[in-house]
Amino acid sequence: MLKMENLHAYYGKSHVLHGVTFDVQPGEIVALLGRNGSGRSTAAKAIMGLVDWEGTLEWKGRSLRGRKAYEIAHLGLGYVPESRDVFPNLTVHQNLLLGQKGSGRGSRWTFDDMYAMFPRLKERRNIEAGVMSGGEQQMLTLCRTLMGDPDLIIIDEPTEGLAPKIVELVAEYLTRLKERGISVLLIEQKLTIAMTISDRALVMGHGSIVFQGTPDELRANSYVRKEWLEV
Amino acid sequence: MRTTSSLSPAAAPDATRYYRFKPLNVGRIVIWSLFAIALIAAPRLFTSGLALTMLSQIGYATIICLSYNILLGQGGMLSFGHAVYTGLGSFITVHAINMAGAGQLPIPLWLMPLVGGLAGMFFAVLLGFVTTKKSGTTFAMITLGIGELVASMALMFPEFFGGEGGITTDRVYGQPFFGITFGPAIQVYYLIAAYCFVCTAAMYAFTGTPLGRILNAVRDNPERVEFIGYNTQRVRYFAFIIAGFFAGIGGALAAINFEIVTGADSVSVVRSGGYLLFTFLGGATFFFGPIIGAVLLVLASVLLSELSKAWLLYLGLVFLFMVMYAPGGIASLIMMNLRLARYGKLRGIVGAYLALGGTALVAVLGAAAMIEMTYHLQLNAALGPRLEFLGATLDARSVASWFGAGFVLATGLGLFELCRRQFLRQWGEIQEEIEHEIKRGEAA
Amino acid sequence: QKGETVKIAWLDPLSGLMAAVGTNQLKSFQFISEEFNRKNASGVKFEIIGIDNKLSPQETTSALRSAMDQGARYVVQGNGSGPALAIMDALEKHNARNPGKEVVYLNYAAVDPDLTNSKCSYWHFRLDADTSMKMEALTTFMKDHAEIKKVYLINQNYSHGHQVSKYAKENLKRKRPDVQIVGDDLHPLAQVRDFSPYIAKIKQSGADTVITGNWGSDLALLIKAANDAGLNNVNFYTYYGGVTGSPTAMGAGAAGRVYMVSYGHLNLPGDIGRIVGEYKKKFNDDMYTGAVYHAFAMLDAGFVKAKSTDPVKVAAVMEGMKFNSFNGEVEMRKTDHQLQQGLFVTRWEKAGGKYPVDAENTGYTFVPVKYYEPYVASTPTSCQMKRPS
Amino acid sequence: MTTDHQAAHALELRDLRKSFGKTEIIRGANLTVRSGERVAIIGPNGAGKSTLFNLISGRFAPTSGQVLLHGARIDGKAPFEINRMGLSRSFQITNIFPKLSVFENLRCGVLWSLGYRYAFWRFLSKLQDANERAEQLMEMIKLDKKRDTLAMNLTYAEQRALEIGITIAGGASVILLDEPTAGMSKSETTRFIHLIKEVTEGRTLLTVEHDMGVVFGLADKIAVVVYGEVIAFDTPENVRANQRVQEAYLGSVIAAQQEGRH
Amino acid sequence: MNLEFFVISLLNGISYGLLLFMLSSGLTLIFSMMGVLNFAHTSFYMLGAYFAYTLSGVIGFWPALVAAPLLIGALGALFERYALRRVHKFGHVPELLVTFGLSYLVLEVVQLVWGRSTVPYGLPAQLQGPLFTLYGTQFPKSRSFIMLVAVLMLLSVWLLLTRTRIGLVIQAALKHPHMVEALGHNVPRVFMLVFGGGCALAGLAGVIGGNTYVTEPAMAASVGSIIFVVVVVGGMGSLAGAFLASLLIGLVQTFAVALDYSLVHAFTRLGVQVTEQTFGYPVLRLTISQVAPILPYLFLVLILIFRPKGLLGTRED
Ligand SMILES: Nc1ncnc2c1ncn2[C@@H]1O[C@H](COP(=O)(O)OP(=O)(O)OP(=O)(O)O)[C@@H](O)[C@H]1O
Ligand SMILES: Nc1ncnc2c1ncn2[C@@H]1O[C@H](COP(=O)(O)OP(=O)(O)OP(=O)(O)O)[C@@H](O)[C@H]1O
Ligand SMILES: [Mg+2]
Ligand SMILES: [Mg+2]
Repeated sequence: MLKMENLHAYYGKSHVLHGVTFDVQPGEIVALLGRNGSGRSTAAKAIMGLVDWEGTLEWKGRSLRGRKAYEIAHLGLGYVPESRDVFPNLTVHQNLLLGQKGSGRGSRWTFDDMYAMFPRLKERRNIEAGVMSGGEQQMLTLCRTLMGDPDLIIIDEPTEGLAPKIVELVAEYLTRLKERGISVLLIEQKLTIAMTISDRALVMGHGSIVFQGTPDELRANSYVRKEWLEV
Repeated sequence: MRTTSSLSPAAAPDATRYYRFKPLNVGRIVIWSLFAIALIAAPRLFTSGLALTMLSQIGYATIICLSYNILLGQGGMLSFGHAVYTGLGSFITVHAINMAGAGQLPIPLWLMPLVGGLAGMFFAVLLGFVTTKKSGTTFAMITLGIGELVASMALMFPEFFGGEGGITTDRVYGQPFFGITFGPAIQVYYLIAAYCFVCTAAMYAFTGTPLGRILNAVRDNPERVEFIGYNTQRVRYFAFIIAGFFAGIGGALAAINFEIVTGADSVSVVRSGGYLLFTFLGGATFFFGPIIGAVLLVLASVLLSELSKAWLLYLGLVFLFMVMYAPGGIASLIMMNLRLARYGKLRGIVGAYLALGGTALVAVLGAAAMIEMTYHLQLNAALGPRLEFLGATLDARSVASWFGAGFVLATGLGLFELCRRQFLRQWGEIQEEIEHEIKRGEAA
Repeated sequence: QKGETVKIAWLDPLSGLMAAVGTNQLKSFQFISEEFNRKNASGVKFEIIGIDNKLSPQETTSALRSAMDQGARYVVQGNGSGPALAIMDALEKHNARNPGKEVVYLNYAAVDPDLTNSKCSYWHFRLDADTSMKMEALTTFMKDHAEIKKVYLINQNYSHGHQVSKYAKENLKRKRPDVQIVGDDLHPLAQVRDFSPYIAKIKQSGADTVITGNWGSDLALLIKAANDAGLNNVNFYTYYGGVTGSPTAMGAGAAGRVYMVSYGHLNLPGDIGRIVGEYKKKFNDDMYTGAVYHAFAMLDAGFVKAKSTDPVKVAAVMEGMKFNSFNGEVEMRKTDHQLQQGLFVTRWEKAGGKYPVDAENTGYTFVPVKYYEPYVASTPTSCQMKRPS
Repeated sequence: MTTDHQAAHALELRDLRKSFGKTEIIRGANLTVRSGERVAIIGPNGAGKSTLFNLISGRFAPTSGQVLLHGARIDGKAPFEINRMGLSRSFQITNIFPKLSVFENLRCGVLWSLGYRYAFWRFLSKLQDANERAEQLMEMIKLDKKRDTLAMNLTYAEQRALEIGITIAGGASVILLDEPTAGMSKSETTRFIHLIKEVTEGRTLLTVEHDMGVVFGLADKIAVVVYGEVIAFDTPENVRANQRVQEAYLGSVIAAQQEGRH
Repeated sequence: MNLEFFVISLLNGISYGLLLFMLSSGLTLIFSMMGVLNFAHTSFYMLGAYFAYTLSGVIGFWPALVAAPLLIGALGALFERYALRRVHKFGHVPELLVTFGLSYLVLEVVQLVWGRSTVPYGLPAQLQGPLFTLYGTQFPKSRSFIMLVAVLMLLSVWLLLTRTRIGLVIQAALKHPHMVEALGHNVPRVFMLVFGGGCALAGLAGVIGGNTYVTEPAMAASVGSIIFVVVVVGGMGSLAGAFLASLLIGLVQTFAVALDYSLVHAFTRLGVQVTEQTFGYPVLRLTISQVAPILPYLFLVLILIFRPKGLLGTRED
């Protein structure tokens, strides 16, 4: 469904991704692992058209070259950035509203689904998102992207700043997304949930993919784990 | 809070090297000496009466723009009412001079600027207390409101402001000071130059004091400042007072130079707007930027308006393009090129600059010819359709003149675009090389 | 002096609030200088150097400096007593400090009485009639109109407005003690958009007459608001009804109700009538500043009499000089350098018949209803002229 | 309580309450921290940990209740007053002076405590003590190589370090750190724990954390905040064993893992 | 003050207030959404008047009433696209200054094209004359039309703000533009539309303000600061606030004109003798009616000091 081949990405003049190749199939959770600064977030931004890139990027058979971020979003890609980027002076509800594309009709998700998922958000629906706790903001960004009804959701470090209990909850919801036929590209640093819920794990190092395989294979491969992930 | 920081222009990328350099820094001595020499020598180079009054105006405009930049560039406070402090400084000074002239006040003229400074400071203490309570847009709007209020008051209280005619004075009074009467314009110029030098030095020194630095911090992130022990309102207030003091000195010198002050003019919001525009144009992110701004301010308002009736149009255009293409002001352009020079890359790009400048000049000439013809038709039609333009005679009613000017403009623009592309490529390459060198330097 | 070129620096606004007026006057100077260059008794050639003073006294002094650099020995200025005072003050000092380089100032429209009274200057010659003279004429006119019972004063809150209000009260008290002043309003200069509150107040006061020194949009909007509110039974006595913008604003609605006091009007006979006509043809604009003509006529006569264009000599002969201008023989009073000339009271009416020239193509014009000889409007002066020794 | 006794208490919260609009976020929090103690505050998301910090540091005024710093009331005071009394905090979202260099950032942090206040008659470059102290701090947080880099050009981890540097610069005796290691990798986190331990030696430390590794590595005591109340305040071992804490916060699997690891 | 005068003044005050709202609605729209203090707003207002003057000579007033604002809107959009957008990333000061520069340009261009004096832009026949007469004072149709348009503007801007997500998109984009794009919103286009829309509102105000009052080059400057007062006093980001502030300022100013009281009166009533020699006599002498037109600025300063959010505003800056 998503195909990335020999992708190079740049911040201005600095070359960050050096030929990254991987794909994501429908209904699959793919974990993208790696150390700080290995380029995982950059890969996500490249897919969303937020950084300059060269190479091949295809989504459902269509090239993403030259498309603007909002066009890409309309093609069915959803993105949850690591910096969260909640809109601080809009209410929680308005934040969710902005996640919708068009009128939101025909979407798989409704406000009620979101509020059912995280009751905390429902309680806080009318306060400004900027004053919410760090963890609450994390929940909000996830829901906001879901409201746009994506077929693939790219989610960058979703468990950052969440209490251990909520981390479990997020893992559970990601599996549930998958059950609804939504693919997930999960960028993580902590191995814990990535290893339990993903179908496939990719490990990235210095701007290229250094390992591909199932979580079990990764678990078995102590070299990769030691060299490219830290334990 | 975010708005506050975005209200302040991008700060100097390299604002701080104070501690490293020892105070006895050769480069610094050279620069300050050059500044002093320039101040001393200027009237020898430009001798006409107009040039002299312009130089005087530049002198105090420098003080005013620098004082304004304490607010804008260093404190992130966008004020629309700086003329209130310069103007009131002027008025108090004029009244003081008149009293001194009548023998009621034993202050010699060369100390009068301090009277103006204290007056500016007094009003800053008074009005600043309410203005600096807030920052960001709220601050800007309060200053706008106060500016409008004071400007309207100026016409309502003729007793103090002298009404429409303003207040005149005679700067020649009392005993000559070492034979100096301050009658001739040249003597006044040197008085202004002396104050200009001292005030510039003082304001530069201010940037290196604890208050000056905390002011930068308040500009960048006022919230955090509260958590390192400082009261941001206090910081802004003190800075405002200091700016008011120097503004008052500038105003006083203006009054001495012209020997007349009027309310409609010297405390007006338009005047404040001028300080804002030109400080920004000169470059608010660098200490010396406002000095360039002051020079431009005087050139634009005095010279440009005499050279061409279309001066406001030119001013608007220049302004628009400057903000769009060089938002850091002229100072930032200079600094960019100094950076090139430091890495020895300036020579390589001089050719491109010349090409760029040359073609731009051609385009500007064409455009200017057309603008001048249009204005001539409107304003000087009584003198017939012919006008002199840089030595050439144009006929504003003939197709040939218009066609010629249009042709020059089009050619200029076309060539300029070509040069610009070439230049951008070269510029990019040079920047890349510099980045590399920096990286290499860091690695080493 | 024959064949000499006399440079006259014109220092008035070409930008800002008074740009329209300034532009019109600069064109008047250029136009009439051409006229005089074709035929003048002294045989000189006039050249006008126009400099924008932005209506600011400080800019005016810079402009003056520049004019002197360009060799001008005569300056003319008219808009605002602020710049006028600035010039007078600067010239007092300059002429004292730079003998041989004296400059003379002809004031063609700044009407502050102080300029020829407490602040009078030897180098200043005023060609317009000042506020007090005009009020003198206006109130003399009102004296003969018994139907005027209640007068309302509305003026701009700055020196000119204050003076109009002050002289109106003084003169009326003297000439028509029975007239009641039912209102005396001052409003800020060029800030009021909506005059209907003032109109409501005027109506409330029961006034039958309004006296105003307003000019520009302050006058236009005032009269427009009166028209809109249907304030039909009140007459307006103005100073500047004919100046750029006001005629358009008054239009048909104000016909018969607006009076103006002035030393001239658009339908004068003779030379000036022809000039006004040609000006209109050329620029599609009204030449309402007749004092421009005075300036050239006076200089020309002065050059002939002094046999020189040297400002010092010319100034000396212009004092007390009588010369012919468009409105007959006028005199530059020696004591204060205030031109003594006759004044008209005119009324806004449909153009046509004897008065065909309309203002701003409105089809209406100011028609003279009364002419006063110079002595009627003449006011005493307190000037203690300091003459150079 | 004797004064002596009180002085030993670096920080004390007494029935602290805070409402935003109608919702009460902090519902009567009580906590007593002794001088020199390192306390970690944990709790579910939205429990009110950051709010508690905001109340203590003066960013918000409490609705009711008291905050005592070394026995003196500080509730309702402005942040700068509290800071001058010896309490300093860092922020969950990096909060530094982006357009000043690393060195200037730190020097701003030390100025007040060295008594330079609003001085505009002395030169910074001549303030030996301030400059030395800033240099020291820079070494301490390992940013001496980046001395003249503008703060906004630092990497995330460096910015976090600078944030802590500014926080400790004024020499406050009580330090509050809000999720100091958020967004860092394992190795950086480990390095950071050391750093924090080092620079807060001899001071009282309160820190909010979600990373149990950090919590157990750093804290002498743990306070558990749930729904705006401190439901437990004890040693790490006891807290971990506490059934309520496990239910409310840790969750089953993780708790089991944590058990296993330690 | 009798009833008659009171009623007339009330009417005057409301109609002036609505005029102010008409002038400032576009500014509110742009300011509240984009945070841009558009100093050229009144320049667009002036352009609207001049365009309508020229257009109505060709196609008649009523078509011009539609066409001129559309043209102005297009100009505004172009300006946003090629100038404002370029400086957006540098923060609010350059944005403000670009519009500052534009205001100079527009003024000069207007003077070049249409001359420096008033143009005879008159009311169409349908709007001439009084709508009704009250106590012998006429209330002109033209002013009623302004009131009507102002109310329509309020309604349409309100619908735009509440019924569409445009406002949300822009507010969000001011903080995190990339994020908003990644959620599928074409941010640049929205900015352009809003700016163009705000300018079109200014243009519309010009079309009807121009012939009700006067069309001259100074018309932009003369309303320049007062509309900032309206927007700020109302509260940044609050349309209702701007509406309330307009009415309030309109009424205050109108009624103040009627009050010929000064501090001298007050003191005299208290039995304190005030003469020209009394200290501060120039201040004491000023009557309320004399300071009426500057009351808004006083109001502005006081509001900002005691309630920086403005009357109905929600955020401080
Ligand atoms: N805006 C930027 N400009 C320049 N370089 C950048 C920028 N953002 C990231 N980089 C660099 O690109 C590289 C990859 O960064 P990226 O954010 O993709 O890493 P990551 O794997 O997501 O790590 P993290 O755990 O920190 O999120 C890093 O070396 C980083 O320094
Ligand atoms: N100014 C405010 N207005 C309204 N609600 C607020 C405000 N500030 C905080 N809150 C609410 O208070 C609750 C506690 O927030 P706080 O940031 O203290 O949580 P936290 O314990 O730090 O959580 P996390 O671990 O997720 O950071 C949250 O639900 C938040 O939405
Ligand atoms: Mg990342
Ligand atoms: Mg928190």
